[in-house]
Amino acid sequence: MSNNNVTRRGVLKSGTVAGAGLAIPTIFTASSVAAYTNEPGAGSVKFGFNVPQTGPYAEEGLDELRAQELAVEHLNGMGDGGMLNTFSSKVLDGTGILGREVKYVTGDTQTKSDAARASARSMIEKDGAIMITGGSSSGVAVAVQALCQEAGVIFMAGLTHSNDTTGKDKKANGFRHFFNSYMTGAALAPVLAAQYGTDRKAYHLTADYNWGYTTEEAIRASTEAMGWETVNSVKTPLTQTDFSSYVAPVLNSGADVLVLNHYGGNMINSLTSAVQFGLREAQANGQNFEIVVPLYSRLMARGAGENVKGIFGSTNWHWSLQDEGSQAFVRSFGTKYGFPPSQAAHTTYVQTLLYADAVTRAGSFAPCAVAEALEDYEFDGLGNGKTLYRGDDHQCFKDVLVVKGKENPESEFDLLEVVEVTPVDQVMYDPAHPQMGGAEATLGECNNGA
Amino acid sequence: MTDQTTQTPIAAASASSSKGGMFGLAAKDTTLFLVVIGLVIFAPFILNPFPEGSAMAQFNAGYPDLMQRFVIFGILAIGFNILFGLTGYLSFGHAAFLGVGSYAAIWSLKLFTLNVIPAILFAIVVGGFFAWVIGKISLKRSGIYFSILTLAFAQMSFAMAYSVLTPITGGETGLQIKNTDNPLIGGPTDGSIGRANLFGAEMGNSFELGIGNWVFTFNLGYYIAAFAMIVAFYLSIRIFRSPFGIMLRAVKSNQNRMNYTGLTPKVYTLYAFVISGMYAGLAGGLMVAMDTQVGPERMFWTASGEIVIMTILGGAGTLIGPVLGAGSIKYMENILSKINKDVLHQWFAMLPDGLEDVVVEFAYIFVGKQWHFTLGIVFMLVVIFLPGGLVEGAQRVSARFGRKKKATDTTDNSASTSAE
Amino acid sequence: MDQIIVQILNGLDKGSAYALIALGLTLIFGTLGVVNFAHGALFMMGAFCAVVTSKILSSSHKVVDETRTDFLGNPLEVDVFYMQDWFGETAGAAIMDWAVPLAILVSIPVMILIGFIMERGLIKHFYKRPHADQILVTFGLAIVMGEVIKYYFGANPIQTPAPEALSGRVDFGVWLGYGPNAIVYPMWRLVYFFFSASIIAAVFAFLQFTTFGMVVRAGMADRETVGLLGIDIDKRFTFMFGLAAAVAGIAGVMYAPIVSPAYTMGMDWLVLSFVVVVVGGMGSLPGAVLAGFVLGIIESFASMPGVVNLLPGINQIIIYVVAIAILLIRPRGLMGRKGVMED
Amino acid sequence: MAILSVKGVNKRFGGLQALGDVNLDVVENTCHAIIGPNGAGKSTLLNVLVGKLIPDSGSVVFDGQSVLGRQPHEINQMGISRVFQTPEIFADLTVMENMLIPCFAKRDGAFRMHAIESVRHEKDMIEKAESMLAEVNMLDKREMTASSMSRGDKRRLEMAMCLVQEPRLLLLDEPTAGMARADTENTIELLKTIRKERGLTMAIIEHDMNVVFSLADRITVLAQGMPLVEDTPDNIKGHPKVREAYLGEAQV
Repeated sequence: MSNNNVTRRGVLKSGTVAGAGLAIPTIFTASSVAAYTNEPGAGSVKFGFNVPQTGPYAEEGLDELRAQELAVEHLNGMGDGGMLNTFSSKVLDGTGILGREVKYVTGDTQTKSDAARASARSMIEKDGAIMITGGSSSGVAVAVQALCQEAGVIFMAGLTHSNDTTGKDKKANGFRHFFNSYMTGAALAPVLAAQYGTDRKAYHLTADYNWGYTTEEAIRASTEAMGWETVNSVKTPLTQTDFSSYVAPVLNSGADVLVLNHYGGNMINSLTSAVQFGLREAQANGQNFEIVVPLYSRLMARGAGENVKGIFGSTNWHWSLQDEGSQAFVRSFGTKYGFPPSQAAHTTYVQTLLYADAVTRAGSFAPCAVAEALEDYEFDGLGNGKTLYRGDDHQCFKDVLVVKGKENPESEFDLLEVVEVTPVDQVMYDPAHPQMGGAEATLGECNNGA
Repeated sequence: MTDQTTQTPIAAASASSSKGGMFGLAAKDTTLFLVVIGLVIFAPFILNPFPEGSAMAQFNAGYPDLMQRFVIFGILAIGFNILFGLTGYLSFGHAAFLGVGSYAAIWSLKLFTLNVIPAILFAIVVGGFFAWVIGKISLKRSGIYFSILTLAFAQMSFAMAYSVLTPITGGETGLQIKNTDNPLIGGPTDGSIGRANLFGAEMGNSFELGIGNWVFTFNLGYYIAAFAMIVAFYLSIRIFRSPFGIMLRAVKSNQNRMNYTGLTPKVYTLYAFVISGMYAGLAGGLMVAMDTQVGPERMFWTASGEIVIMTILGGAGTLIGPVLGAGSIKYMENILSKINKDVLHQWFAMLPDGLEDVVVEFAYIFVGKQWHFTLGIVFMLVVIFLPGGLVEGAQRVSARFGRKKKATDTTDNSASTSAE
Repeated sequence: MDQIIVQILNGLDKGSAYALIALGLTLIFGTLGVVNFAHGALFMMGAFCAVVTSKILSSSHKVVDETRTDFLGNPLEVDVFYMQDWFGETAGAAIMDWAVPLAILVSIPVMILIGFIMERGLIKHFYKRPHADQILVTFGLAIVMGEVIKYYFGANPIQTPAPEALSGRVDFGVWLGYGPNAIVYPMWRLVYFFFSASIIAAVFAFLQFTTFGMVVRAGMADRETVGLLGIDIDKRFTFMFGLAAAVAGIAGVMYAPIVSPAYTMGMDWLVLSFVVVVVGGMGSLPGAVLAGFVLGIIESFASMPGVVNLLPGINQIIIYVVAIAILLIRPRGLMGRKGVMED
Repeated sequence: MAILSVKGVNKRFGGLQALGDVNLDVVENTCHAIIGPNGAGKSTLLNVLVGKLIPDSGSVVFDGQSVLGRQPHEINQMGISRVFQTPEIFADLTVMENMLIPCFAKRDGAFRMHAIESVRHEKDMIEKAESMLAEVNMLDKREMTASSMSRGDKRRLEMAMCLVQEPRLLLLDEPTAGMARADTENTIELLKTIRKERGLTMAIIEHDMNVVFSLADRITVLAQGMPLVEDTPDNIKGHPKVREAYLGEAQV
């Protein structure tokens, strides 16, 4: 892979070639200038923000974009600095990164892996982006992560919850701050057992694709370890909107808990159906019937309105957290945009800062140097407490929030309340855990590209 | 490029052999073919008209990924046009063939060899076979009933690939080459991730030419795909001008007469269907060769709809129309969606502050997250004002500017009827 | 057995949504000969009529509550609803609660108007154009409509609940001789079914028993002949387009509490509604309705846990399997007429 | 010798007896006309001959082989061509292309994958098509789109398309229906000339008695699906049964 993806845009824009004179063609050869893909020039460095702007996850994507723009502002020393002030690492000082101004390009993933890769490739090939971040689904995350591995740039994943991203599909150039299905299961199960008892029979409705599978697997494993029994599990098509025929049989199935392994629109509609069929008020096996939504998204939960009240789930981050970092982020985001940020916004903001920090600490934009700086890096002050970027699988380990739909919301943003902060030790797992693809899955070698 | 007509006059038997043609094509087709070859070869220049770093550089499309997409979707649309443009059978499930071709190609790369040639050939065969099976059943019906049958098969393929067939298709996350893959012939031994190549030369290989502030990228993958498109385009011209092509147009025109002339319209249509399935398989194989990953949404009905729209937008039944349609849709998708507010502010920075904000707000309705809006409006405008698609637009423009030239040219060919 | 009854109810429910949309599509196709890819978008517009009505009814002004704070620590601004200002606490709340049924009244004129504008401004120029052109232009229109909705309402689904009084459940089982809680069915879904059934009946009655309807039916059978009789069929067809839009719109309003409206709805319904129409047979109104219910019920059965666990993935493809089977057995769908869109 | 022989053919549509025990022999190198009032079963009989309908009983033998159960295109390949009441041509194609299609069908059979050869190089076929066009006086219209021609021209084109296949039996379904007087005369002349030059066998359904009597060698009269009489034109002219059948029709 001697001369793969040779792209010299950064160099050009900084003006080194511009003076070479119009008439003389310059032919770049493989090893002439750069040591790695899209090595930035002296003046600026470009990030690629690749988020869904159309399709069902557009709102989350746009919220990610807001946070990313905010992060760029903070890195360049504008605004109030946000989490830079609370971040445990102090190498970022608001003068850009390694003296370069941070610029960015944006693209639309459409929540389709083809479109996401096309958009990412255009950022790498045309705009000279040094890093790609964002996204709101695991399919896209895995696809773009593989692309970045191949092209030799760093991928800082956005919202992706499937185990696969840092499990069986992990890559040396890819990093995930967001939590995953396994962590959700490990955090949620004890809370559920405490709330609902250990003698429970669960019925799973699972979105029929990879994320659904890993989430169901994780929740089943964790709840069954607590003594729950899984009476049935039914896969539902991603494109389903009316879940009545899936929800109707639940009440007479002998189950007393319904687990909705659904996200986004699926979650809104299945939850709505479940509530319409009276599951929330029903009794089964002499106990109150309960509904669980493993992965909550506050943005999406708004679409389910009243129906989320009292329903347990987990989330990566919530704006109501009282730690310094979260407060600082909510303050600067809220001041700029007028509403609190979502967990998707939070994770991309943090990822952008973490990348910038790693570059600064490494003293280089070279992907392998950055990766090394991120690996096994411990930090604090970014809203989730003490966090470890584990080197074995490039997954962040941090406390997990177990949340519940709020009974008496005070505003349209105030939908969830944090029930418990599950300590990180409880959600830790072995990198070769079977749910993570086992021992066979490896990161591979980091790739500097050119 | 104004001679995009399906009906070329057939020279009288007494006339001397076709004048001026090459490659076994008539003179006009030769011109068109040479123009297309020229455009394709020089695409890295043509698509990068703006200097790096200038405000307009946003509109440059001369980077490998998009150039590859232009020619690959061009192939797809050319193939679709052989079916739809000639026989009038509207397949609403063509993305399925693109998808199975892609899956076939990636499995070839994963299991057999990282060389793209077998992968592409395999994709063509699988695409063609899949088309044969679906065509055989769907062609029992015609008109919209045929369309819905093809749609149903494609949607089934999508749904299965997304869910129950996950072990074969990778489900939602699709398939990529992994470092654990161990192809029979010549995989990497150092545990790195294999890359698609052509006898060792990787698809990502490029060299760049800097002239002043311009940078032009010449990418190996693009030229391989471009070669495939030129061959595909050439074959489509030959098919259009062949007895078989006339038969396909006869299918569209009057199947009853065909039957009573001793011909089997269904068999002709099936062959057209399989050929266009092979074109789709080729496109799918090339997509994987250029960018080694497949996702099931490649087979979703919107992808099939996109193929239909590319063809109609460019001009169904014309030779070059589908390629133009494919290019313009992919251009909008990849260029418009990347224009964000920041970029707009840069463009309109020279305006006074208040005005700048107003202009940016207005312009932002059409780009960035709203690029679909522009797409919808363009569809409507084209179909309202240019019933023959973009080709008709090109013809009108050249008719306006080239009238003088035409006048001297009429003796040559009075029968060049407009494209349909 | 009780499960089968529930699934039949679910099927009727889904089926009535399919049938209503398919009916409108067939009306437009049958009378105007236009393939309207924007029909799903009209359905979506209807659903957003409910959203808008509910937004208007719950429009509010801010009152600062010094005792509480918002997420940034500033004093909380509490929404005070005009409806409650004007009509008092309870009456105001009741009006807001009944937003969806009230939205029907809003949607009828709005959707008829949208239908008129569409037909006069765009569709009428496409009567003589090939179906492919009609598909492209209406598809473009559907995208534009979706994007306009996305621009104003965002991409997320917006919850639009049914009135409190109608969001309870009916214990069906007791009536049928089962024990309590054996067959419990949401009340709004029953309302939806009976409402849809009466709309369908009303459309048929209208076509069957009014002079206007007779002319339209004659026009569906043979457009030119009716034109020769000196009847201004165009004006009637414009009205038919308005009617079809209104039917789609009402269906959308009533559906809003079942599936929260989102801008992607139009595209979600597009393919499915065409499958229903074609399975029913092009140009046949009874066929469209029949196919809607048949596919709805079969889909519900295929979604039962026993069936899904026995044949994994069957719920993903059942609609298409049934569509293929029906089209192969019956060349023109369930009740299609010969020669309609067969070439 | 009879090239086409129809024996005891019956066809019912529900309660309606469309054809009842029809017997018919078309002798080589003759023109056999089938006449009868509306609803007599003429078109049904023609559809049976070309394979569009399958009779309930009876046999249809063409040149020693049964045509029953064969597809229309197979029957055409056996040597039966059909001219329709309303011209069935390839309206979107040029006249020349319209002519080439039957030429290819004759040479290559029901299907051939000749996708790479250029039409321009099919000199033999072009020549054949041109000479046929010349025969029907349409050579000047060779590049016209068929749909833009007059109805008479379309009819001539269809006939040329059938004739260029050199059929052994040409079936004509009211070839002059809706034609102006002059066109009708031309058509009759054309058919006569072709018969003279090529020795063509024809079966013709026609309302216009003028056409029938100027072309036919034998006439079969159908009424209510039954063959009434079969005889030479001269004998048919004064036949009382025929009069009765036609007068009966006139009274309705």
